[in-house]
Amino acid sequence: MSGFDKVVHSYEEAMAGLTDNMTIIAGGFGLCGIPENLISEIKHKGTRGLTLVSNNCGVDGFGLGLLLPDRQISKIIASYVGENAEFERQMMSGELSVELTPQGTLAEKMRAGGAGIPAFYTATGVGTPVAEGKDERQFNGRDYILEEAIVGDFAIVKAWKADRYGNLVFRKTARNFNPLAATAGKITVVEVEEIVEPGQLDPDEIHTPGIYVNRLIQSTFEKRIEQRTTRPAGE
Amino acid sequence: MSGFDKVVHSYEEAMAGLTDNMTIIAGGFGLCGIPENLISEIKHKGTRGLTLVSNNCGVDGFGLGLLLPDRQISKIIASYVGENAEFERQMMSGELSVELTPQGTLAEKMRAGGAGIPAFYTATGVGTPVAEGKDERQFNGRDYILEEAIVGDFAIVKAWKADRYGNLVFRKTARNFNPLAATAGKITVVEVEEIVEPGQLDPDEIHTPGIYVNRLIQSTFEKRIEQRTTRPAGE
Amino acid sequence: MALSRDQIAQRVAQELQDGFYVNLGIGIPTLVANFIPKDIEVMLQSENGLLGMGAFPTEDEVDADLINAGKQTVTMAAGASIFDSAESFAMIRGGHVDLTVLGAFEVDVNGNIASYMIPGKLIKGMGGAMDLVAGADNIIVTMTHASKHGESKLLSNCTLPLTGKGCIKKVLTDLAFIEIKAGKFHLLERAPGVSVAEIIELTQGELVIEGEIPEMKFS
Amino acid sequence: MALSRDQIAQRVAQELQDGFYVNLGIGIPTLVANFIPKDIEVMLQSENGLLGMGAFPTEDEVDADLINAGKQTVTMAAGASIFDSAESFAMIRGGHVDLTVLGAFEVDVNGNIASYMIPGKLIKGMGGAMDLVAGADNIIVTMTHASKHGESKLLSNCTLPLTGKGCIKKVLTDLAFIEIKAGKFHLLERAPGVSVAEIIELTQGELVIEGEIPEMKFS
Repeated sequence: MSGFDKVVHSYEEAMAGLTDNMTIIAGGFGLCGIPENLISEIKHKGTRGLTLVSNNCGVDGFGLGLLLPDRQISKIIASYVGENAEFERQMMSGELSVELTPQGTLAEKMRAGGAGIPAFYTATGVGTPVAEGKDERQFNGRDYILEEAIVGDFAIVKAWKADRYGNLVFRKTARNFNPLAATAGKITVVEVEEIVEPGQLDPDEIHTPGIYVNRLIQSTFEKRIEQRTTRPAGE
Repeated sequence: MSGFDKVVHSYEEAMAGLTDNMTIIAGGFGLCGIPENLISEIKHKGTRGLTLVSNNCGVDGFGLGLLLPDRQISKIIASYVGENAEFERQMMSGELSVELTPQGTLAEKMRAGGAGIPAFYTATGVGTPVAEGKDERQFNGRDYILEEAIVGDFAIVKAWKADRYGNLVFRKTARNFNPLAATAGKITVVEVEEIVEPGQLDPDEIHTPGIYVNRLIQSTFEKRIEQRTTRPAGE
Repeated sequence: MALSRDQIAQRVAQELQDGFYVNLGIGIPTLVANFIPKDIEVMLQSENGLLGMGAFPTEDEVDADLINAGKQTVTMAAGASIFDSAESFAMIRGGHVDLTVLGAFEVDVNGNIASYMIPGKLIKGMGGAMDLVAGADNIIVTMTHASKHGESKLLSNCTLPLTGKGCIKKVLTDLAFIEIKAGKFHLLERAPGVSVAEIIELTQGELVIEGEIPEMKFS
Repeated sequence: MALSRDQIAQRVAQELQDGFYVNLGIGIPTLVANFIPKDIEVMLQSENGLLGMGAFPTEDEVDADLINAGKQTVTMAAGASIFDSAESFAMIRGGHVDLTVLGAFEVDVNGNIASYMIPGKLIKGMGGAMDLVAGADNIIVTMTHASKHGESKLLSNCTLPLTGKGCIKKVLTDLAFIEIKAGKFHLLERAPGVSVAEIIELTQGELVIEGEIPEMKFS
């Protein structure tokens, strides 16, 4: 088989090499576009002392929330948390360290990590608790703070379709942080709903080129909805 | 018509408001994906003292090279130039100021300009003439230089397809700097081969969201090839 | 009388212009979408990566892969586009969004805003709010003028941790529409039936009253 | 005898591994694509926004919208992807490319490289070369060992403006395959029929010769 074939056939293989105290960058927004099964595998492995980088931390019993009961996460870098009781308990008791990061800064830190940009300036957070301890500097008369890139030992990503070479296509708002996470892992593991042969995806429509992807696994997803909101039919 | 309809019907309208001494960011790599007709309109307008930001500067008599004979460009920020004789003459004589910028840094400067990032660090250019006068700083034991964002008074862009709202799709390597230029213009003008109605482009396949586009015009393109290189059929 | 949540949203909607790209925060700002004037079009940006948010889906249309920043299921309008979170905040931080509407706990005369944290009580995080207030030129903050206990939320100095510094110019409360400039609040409009005296009473930061203050109009 | 351009390319191709993403510069590096061993696959990255560059097109296949970084018309291989220039250099700068091959005017014992400018003579610009040398861990520089006038291009200090500082570890010339470490050149292989003495003669920077130096092998 080609050296570009990224497909693995078990979750054990997908997360091989993950050890205690590593940093994991995870795609997903709320429960949308999260790598459900890769998270379950981490729970199953029982890896501990993890630093998690993710916009949110799941809910009780689903998504990254699964890693809370066994206290596998020691630190989380996120923009919005606390959608679950166990998270709040661990945060308040100091068992879990939380580094709140503005959502746009978090996305840009991941992109920078993947793109070889060690740091960038942003106006986001100037004059707020986020600016504490960070370099401040003016450009064109406005204040900005310096934010550093994030790189993960692993990145865990959920895509819609992929070819065997790891070229990825995302679906609707399940894209969110996934393409950024994909670039920023030393080992990037992707789970998808469908794997096709190289050449079957239009090169113009690939969201993440396979060069960022190390391992690829096909699976099924529960896709739990946090806020099912509907309008009556016929309106 | 909707306030989101970006379509204009003449090149005069497309480049209205461009005046002497403005900065223009242009998409294109070599002669591939260049906004041919917008450049011709600038020649026709006779606007002078322009600062051009573009990876290259066309060739004699085509692309941005068209703006050289009447000395409309006073400064160019580019990564690779001198594919034409008139350019070299003006550069050597000092009529034309040239700021050579590494290609990746140039692309990132445009992206940063559009993304509200005033400056970023990169290892590109450390210890070279590019680093002169720039802040240097270490991250994780490696040296980096600080590069500032670029914003243009105008950005001129060539896309393949667009809907009336300015959502853009690019074709093959004619994409290059175009999506970045599109984000970094105070006024972004785009010329395309085909305009469709909103809703006809798949939202997942749009390369540049219409929020970055101010004016849109449909046209035809010569698409001159710089290095026509072929292999015999049947090989 | 104080405005209802819907009336606050309705007054904000009067600030919309045809062709505006708008980001609406969670809570009252979300309601603004229900009051977009019929004769104009606006496009709603959802910071999780959607420009051109449509109505909520019918039961049949529900798609777990299509949500808004409040994690609600939504649909896409014609001309919508999808992008990743870095691109979404490039739009926001780069100042490409025409109007941002968001809630707050406190605003002060220097345009500071506190909206994301009450130490010891509420520490869920700022989400995209810090990027939104830093990136936008045109922001309207919606909130009640005072707490349930009658404590003003329009202060001379914010007491809670800031979401952004010096970035708020317009505040719409249940009592008043207020502009912030040169370190002072300026009363622009009052809610129907609410007196200037009531507003002064519930505004802790310096409030400038110039001339006759008109009532808000709802058509 | 000194290697031909094709032989230099052929020797470089021996360094390719199955599954490598490779960026080949203009000139001799481009020729490497002609010598990829049959039993492995590599993907060629072209910094204008293409990963998975294919063969040159037939006359019928020529597409003005599909070129490589040398502005030549090309095709796409199965599994290719297209992206913008910022993404392309994110790949390069972020160290995702496995091997970069590019030409140079001079290289020195400290791993410095000069390849883009000869003051007063050639000022066409660095294109993507500065990003490539700064971003890659694994770089092979290909060039002739000395100028036509017999002046060494392997120096103790580069004399021309640098493209990158301390980033080159391997150089393949028409005479020798050389590694750079700890401020010295180390001779790894010599071209068939070229003596160590000839190489020493044409290498201005300090050159370490350890043990028997094997000839390059071409199968």
